[in-house]
Amino acid sequence: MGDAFGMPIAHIMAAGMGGIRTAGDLVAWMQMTRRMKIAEAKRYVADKLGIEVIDLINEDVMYSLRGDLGIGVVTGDPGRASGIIAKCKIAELLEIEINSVNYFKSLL
Amino acid sequence: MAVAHGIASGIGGIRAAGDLVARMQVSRGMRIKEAKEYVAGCLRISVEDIADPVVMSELREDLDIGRVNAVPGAAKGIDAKFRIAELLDIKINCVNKFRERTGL
Amino acid sequence: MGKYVTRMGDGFKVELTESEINRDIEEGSQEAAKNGQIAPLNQDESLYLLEIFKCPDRSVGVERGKEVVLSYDSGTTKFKRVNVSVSKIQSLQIYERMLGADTLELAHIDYSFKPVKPIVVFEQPILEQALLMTIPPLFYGAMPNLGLYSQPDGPCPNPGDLLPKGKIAEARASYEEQIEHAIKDMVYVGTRMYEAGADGINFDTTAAAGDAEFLATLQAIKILKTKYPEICIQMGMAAEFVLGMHGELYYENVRLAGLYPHKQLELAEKAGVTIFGPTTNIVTNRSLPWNVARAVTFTKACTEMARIPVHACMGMGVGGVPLTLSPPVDALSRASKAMVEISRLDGL
Amino acid sequence: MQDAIFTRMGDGERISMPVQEMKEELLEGTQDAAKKGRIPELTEEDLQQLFEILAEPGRIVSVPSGKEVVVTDDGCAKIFYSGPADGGAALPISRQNSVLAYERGFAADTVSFGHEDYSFKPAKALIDYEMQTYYTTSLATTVPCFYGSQPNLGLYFRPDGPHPNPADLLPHGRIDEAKAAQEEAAEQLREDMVYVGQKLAEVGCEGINFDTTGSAGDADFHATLMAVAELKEKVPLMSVEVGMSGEFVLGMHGGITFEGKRLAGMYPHEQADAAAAAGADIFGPAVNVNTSRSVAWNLARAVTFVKHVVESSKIPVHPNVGMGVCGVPMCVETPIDCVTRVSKALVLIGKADGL
Repeated sequence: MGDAFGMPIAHIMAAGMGGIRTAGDLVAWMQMTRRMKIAEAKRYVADKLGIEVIDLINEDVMYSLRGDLGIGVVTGDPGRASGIIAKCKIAELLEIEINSVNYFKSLL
Repeated sequence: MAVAHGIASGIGGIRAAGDLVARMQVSRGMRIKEAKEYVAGCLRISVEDIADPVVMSELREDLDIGRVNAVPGAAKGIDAKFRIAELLDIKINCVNKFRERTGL
Repeated sequence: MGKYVTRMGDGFKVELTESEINRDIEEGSQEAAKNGQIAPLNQDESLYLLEIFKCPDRSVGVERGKEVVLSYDSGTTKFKRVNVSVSKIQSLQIYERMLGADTLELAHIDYSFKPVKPIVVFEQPILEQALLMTIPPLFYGAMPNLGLYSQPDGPCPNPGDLLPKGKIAEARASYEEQIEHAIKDMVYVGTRMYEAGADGINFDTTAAAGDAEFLATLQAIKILKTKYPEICIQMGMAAEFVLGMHGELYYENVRLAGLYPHKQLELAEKAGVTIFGPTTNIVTNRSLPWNVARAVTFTKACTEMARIPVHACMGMGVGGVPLTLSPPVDALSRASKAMVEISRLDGL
Repeated sequence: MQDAIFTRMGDGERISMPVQEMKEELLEGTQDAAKKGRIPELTEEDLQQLFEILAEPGRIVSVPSGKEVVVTDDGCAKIFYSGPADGGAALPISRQNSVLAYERGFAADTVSFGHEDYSFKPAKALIDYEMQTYYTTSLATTVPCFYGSQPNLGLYFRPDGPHPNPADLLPHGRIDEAKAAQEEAAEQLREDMVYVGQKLAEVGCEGINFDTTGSAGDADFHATLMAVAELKEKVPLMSVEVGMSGEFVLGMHGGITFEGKRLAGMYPHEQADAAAAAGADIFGPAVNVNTSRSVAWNLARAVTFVKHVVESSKIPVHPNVGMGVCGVPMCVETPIDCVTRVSKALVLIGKADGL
């Protein structure tokens, strides 16, 4: 709890990975689905992406990579995947099961 | 539900004078006939024109008491209610609160 | 003999002859007159109702000049329920600017005073901002919903468990305790929202849990009205008949159990209600002519004696509107027209 | 080096503290945590690093590149549309709009939302609406989307709920009745949490966050652990985060155990073991803030607890860093100088896996 500027923005600026600007969501998926601790999760994601760990938070690398892989970018780019479509691809890329993806597929 | 009732028997809110008639029920507990007559009197129109969007649209524009279309520069919220309170000679709770807070 | 398409109380289509419609109108009106000890519809009124049901048009409307003020129960939650991703303020603006609403109502998705209490601090700034950008009168609405005060949801023993065991005294004691809790919550929420600038408070679906809930609501209204003489109070009822779940509760020396709409109205006026909303329930296995005639008869008894505006409750399953999630426009617009013109409503 | 450092008290008040005094505060803070939790104090290097973080002259500080962690939240949607009690800005936008703004405007690693009253009991009454909202929101989000809620055992006691209130019974010495009331209430709470969790999992819920767990003591914590275990068995694909309400589990009941261990009196590292044993995927320790002590004292204390829990925990640890916990001052508009220092210290010294 706390106001937006003073709490989440401050934490994100100080220590956050940057979500879909970079690879924060991908590392989060590994913590959530495989209970990986931070170093292991970062290594796993970097390997899957074929990049160095330091580039996980590198906008320069991640923006184009995310665009190429179709796993969602932070800007509203026309024609690029976002939402559940991006998550379908993330599940495949990271070889994990995402509950919402499974549910969505079951409805098709 | 809301649309069907609105079409079947509603006055039409700020498209016409529905909100003004409602104000008289809300603030003075007037029955419908009395409320319409009161509003018509204040607006200097006939009771029949209360639900006429053509008449009321022009009148609302002239009085600047809010219209359904978002005309730039025209009253849209609390400013419309300030004028409505004056026009109908009633007290509107949020208008009074606004006055208190701004010291107007 | 030609047949006319109408519907049953559950919304399904049915074809009736003119004499069948007439018979149903007569029976529906008589049923209300007998139960409520009020006057049935006169011949002209019955004939007018017949004409409404004979009209071949899909949708009907009141005569020009007879339009009334519309108020809405649970206003903002209607958008949430259908999963339209707009905020409460946005939905109020849609009501105002796209649906031609005469009044507006802000509400919490869990539409009862008890769950509003802990989040009232979140509702106040929304109301304050909504008031800055809307024009029609803005209510804050919730249901008294006494059921939330009994176990397993609330603190008091559940009369539904006690009564079948013959524990009448315990059940009554529980109701009396629930009344105290409910009054406290209604006055608290009403106070906070009026202080935030609301034009009025709508007590919707009042007496759903019977006479104890009716008493709690009347007392809460009295307190609010004494505190704020200019506050507008709307009270919509849950049913045409106050269930005597307690049985021995009185307000102003009038026994609450068994009261019909015109008698409910008298007590509402005494408590300080500004706008009263009578309710007539739908009987799903009877036709709409029967149901509408019945609703109009009850409501007319109210409007004839009312000193305050009467806004009949005309949502799903009440006031002649079929009990179905998507009320057909043909049925709803006929109920609307009949109730406004024959019952001489001030609003709905 | 400067003689005095601008910092704050635990209530947010801005103060200037001499260097030596700050060092003493840091030492006292870690000693307090070590003594209470029976855990190691911070090392001299840790204390020096913590001092340097606090002494940095910039208004905000941050971790070096490569050391970033995953940031989870406790109902991010509310900071947009809700009121001041949740730090909300009362923006006229919906929950879904808020979540998307958080994902794309704030570049968050995960998002979450919950019921307006952010507890399982009121959420249960509206479960269809919550399911529907969750489903449509999860279609639009790319980052993991949590549904957050507090166990909030307090809602099950009179006058809000059906069970006798232990706070009324205990002062009268009615210990057994107070215990029985808590056991019954916890059982009802567990049922509600499992019900809500299962229903959300049915529409593909990616993660559920049990936030502010243990706020009503050991019975609250126990109900949560039991619910987590049941949910993990029934819907294993739904990730579970357990965030605590305090550094110490209050023994309101006193006799409740989980897997043979008494819950009352557990400190973060023991709470994390219990949460992991129940099946939680992420654990969120909370260390309370003492408003009459400095941020230095509070942060040293928080880092001490967090460092130890991270070392011993088998699952990722995301310390709770909201208002009034883990060194963040107890005030609605949390000062960013402190918040960013808390972030940096918990990640660099505490070695947190996320926040």
